[in-house]
Amino acid sequence: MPWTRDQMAERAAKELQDGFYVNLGIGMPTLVANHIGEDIDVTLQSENGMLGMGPFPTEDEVDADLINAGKQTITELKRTSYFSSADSFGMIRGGHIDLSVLGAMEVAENGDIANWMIPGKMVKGMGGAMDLVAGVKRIIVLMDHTNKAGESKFLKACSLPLTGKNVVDMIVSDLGVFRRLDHDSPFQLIELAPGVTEEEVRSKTEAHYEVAL
Amino acid sequence: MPWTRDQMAERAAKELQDGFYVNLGIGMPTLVANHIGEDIDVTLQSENGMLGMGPFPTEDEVDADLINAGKQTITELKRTSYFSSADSFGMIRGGHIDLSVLGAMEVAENGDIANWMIPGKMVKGMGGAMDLVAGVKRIIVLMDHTNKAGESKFLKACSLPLTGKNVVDMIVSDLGVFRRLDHDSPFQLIELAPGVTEEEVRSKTEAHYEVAL
Amino acid sequence: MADKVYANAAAALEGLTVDGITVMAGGFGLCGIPEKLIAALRDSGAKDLTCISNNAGVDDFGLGLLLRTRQIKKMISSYVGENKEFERQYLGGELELEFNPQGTLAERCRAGGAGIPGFYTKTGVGTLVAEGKEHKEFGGETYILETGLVADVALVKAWKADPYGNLVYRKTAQNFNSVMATAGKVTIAEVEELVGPGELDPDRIDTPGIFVQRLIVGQGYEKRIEQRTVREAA
Amino acid sequence: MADKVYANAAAALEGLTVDGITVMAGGFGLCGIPEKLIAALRDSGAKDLTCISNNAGVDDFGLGLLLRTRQIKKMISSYVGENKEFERQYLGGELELEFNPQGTLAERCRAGGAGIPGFYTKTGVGTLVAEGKEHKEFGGETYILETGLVADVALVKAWKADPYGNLVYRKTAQNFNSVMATAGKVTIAEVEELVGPGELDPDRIDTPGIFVQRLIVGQGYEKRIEQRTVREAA
Repeated sequence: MPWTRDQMAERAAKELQDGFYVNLGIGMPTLVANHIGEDIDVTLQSENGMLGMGPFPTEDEVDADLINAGKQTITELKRTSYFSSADSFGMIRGGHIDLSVLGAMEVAENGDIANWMIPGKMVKGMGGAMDLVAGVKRIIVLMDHTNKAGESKFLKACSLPLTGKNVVDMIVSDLGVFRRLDHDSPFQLIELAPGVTEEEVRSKTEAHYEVAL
Repeated sequence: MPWTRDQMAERAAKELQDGFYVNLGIGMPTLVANHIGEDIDVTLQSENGMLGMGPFPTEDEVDADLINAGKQTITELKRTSYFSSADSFGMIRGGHIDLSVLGAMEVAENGDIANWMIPGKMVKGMGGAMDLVAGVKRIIVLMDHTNKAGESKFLKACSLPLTGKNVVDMIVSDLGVFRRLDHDSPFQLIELAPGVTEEEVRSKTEAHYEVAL
Repeated sequence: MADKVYANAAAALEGLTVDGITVMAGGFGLCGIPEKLIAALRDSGAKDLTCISNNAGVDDFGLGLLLRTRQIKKMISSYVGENKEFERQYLGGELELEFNPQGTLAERCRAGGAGIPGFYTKTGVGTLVAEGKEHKEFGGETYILETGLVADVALVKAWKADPYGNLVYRKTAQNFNSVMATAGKVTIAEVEELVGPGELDPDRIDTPGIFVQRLIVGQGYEKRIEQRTVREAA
Repeated sequence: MADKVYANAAAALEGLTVDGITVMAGGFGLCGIPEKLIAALRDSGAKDLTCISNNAGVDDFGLGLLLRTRQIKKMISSYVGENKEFERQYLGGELELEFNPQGTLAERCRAGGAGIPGFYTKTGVGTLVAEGKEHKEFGGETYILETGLVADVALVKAWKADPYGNLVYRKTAQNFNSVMATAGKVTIAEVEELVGPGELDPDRIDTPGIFVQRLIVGQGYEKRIEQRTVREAA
């Protein structure tokens, strides 16, 4: 049975290590925060200018001056610091963030990612996504394996305008996990969701990948 | 009689206007601070990271963490803010400082200035001088008209390595004041120290200048 | 000292609201937006504005107010998702739009304020954003050239100010405000509280007064929340 | 969390003091220099160092200590006037020296830390500093290309830290420290006081903990003053 969204987030959370600074994208990636192991200490960055993001506030704690990059109300922690947007993206662009988990519309076998626009549809903008994929040390994509039409989202080449070129290090889909060792290597299928077969993955994947289960 | 150093500083101080943000160079330019009119409000910047520089401290107030760009102990004011060297030079390079008063070894009739190195002698470095002459809106040079050998320091062309090209707006020497309207215009002699004649200035000046007394 | 404190937002904008100017407006979403100054800019009637702002407000708040009245000719933003009127004007060809990656937008403002006319970044290499831009290699990697931005008027929102124009921001309401404050030919700040001289800790000032030419104290801040997300109290 | 607090300067440098590395050291003159870490670097015996620091200390304090022991191969600085041993080694051809305008040096460190490999500046155009550098026009003015700087190890001095590595500086002792903290592959901070979690105001942190890998509390700060200039008490 394919992983649920929550299980996908749980699987991605296993990539977090003690002491990591992590940026979680808007949408499904925010679920990763619920699965951070209790034995490790991770600091979440929010690109609107905060390091050390806490949980959602209680009704009493809501503060309009304290939101995350998804514009959700949040809270601070004892470790929190605030800074400008320029300093925040200096942190991101300068390679100081260890890991980012992002959603995607398409990922290509060469590590390209598309997650910001569909030609012909209203484009909302890339926000901080291009900065994150260019600057963060390791990029994990969390996405459904196929789109609503059942077509593979892990492709030979992206058809949509790119967010970044050769930047993805790992894909966690509802069917399994692909990883590559570096940006010159091919992706390897390293894990399957329970009950999902290698054949099922192959039939639903356009991209070339190696198998290393 | 030529102006004393203090009188030169007093003359330069007349160029300060109410509300100005001003950076005073090390050495003679620091004397300008003693002559700021009581009717105007001027804020002094120190390029090591301070806006709103106060007077020297009393013995009791000396604080090793509070120095100016000349490494002298100073004090803060009610308006003071501190910031990093990068932010300080962002302020300077970005054209936010209204006026800087600097010393010079040579100034040329095209506005070039040399004040940081003499080939063959030990070079201490340019410090912030190149940034100031490039970034500050208006540059006033405070210097003796001639060097110890009696040779003009206001020249047709600088012989020493430059600090900046076409950057000087005004020269206050012990003999008088030269000004130019913009960086495409020639310098004009606009003022003489008391008892100094136009002929004396001409005999001691290599640079071409216009007279507009 | 020339008094920086103005009576209200309209007074602070006086003489500046010329058609066709470029305006920076701080804020992220609706957090830390200069809401009083934006409303006064709307009331000024200035049109054909180029607005540099990370977002475009919502239909009835923030820069959305200026969209409704068709005062904006062009937006430079990173994300504009929350605004139906924006969508309508853009799809109808009535509004120009230049998307910048958020970090590139922030850095362009910082560069403009710091006298840096251009800088290289990895962000956007290989994407639409890189088209037409100079590419250059550093250490075997490819980067693109981005340019500094300045504005005729920068509108920022801070928490507190002193009469010298020193500003401090609160939590994530800082965002683009401190960066844009450096990049306005004229920068106008609106604040929630004006404190006396010497009441701000000089080591904690986010925007030194040199960057702020005009200042108002806003009354009755709305501070709208876009995504009120809460958890149960324990 | 991996504990960032080390017992002393020698322990904090362990494993990093390899010959030939590039070291940034904060401070302006002798103000805000990482005096304990510099002394420990001297004691480590690491040699052929490239040191990026605005100044070079004095003969018996600051980076002067490393000059005396000939551990420095090259300095990148803006002003080195206060050091006889420096002068002797430089004139004798024993020491390489690269002068950067002070603002360019600060911006190069900031750029290195922020992932900007190059930027354009007016500073130095038409001078020796511009020789061999790419020139480019923006808006009819000429600028030169300067590159970002990173260091293998950045040594900084702050006033207070918390266990997360968040740092605050005091007055003009901030200077290059906060900039260089962002540009070290490993950044080590020495502080006068370590406070508990949550004791620093999150709105007043100069260096967020992400930039600081190791941390020590220094004892008995000398804080030497170069130009003690006083006025008579009124």
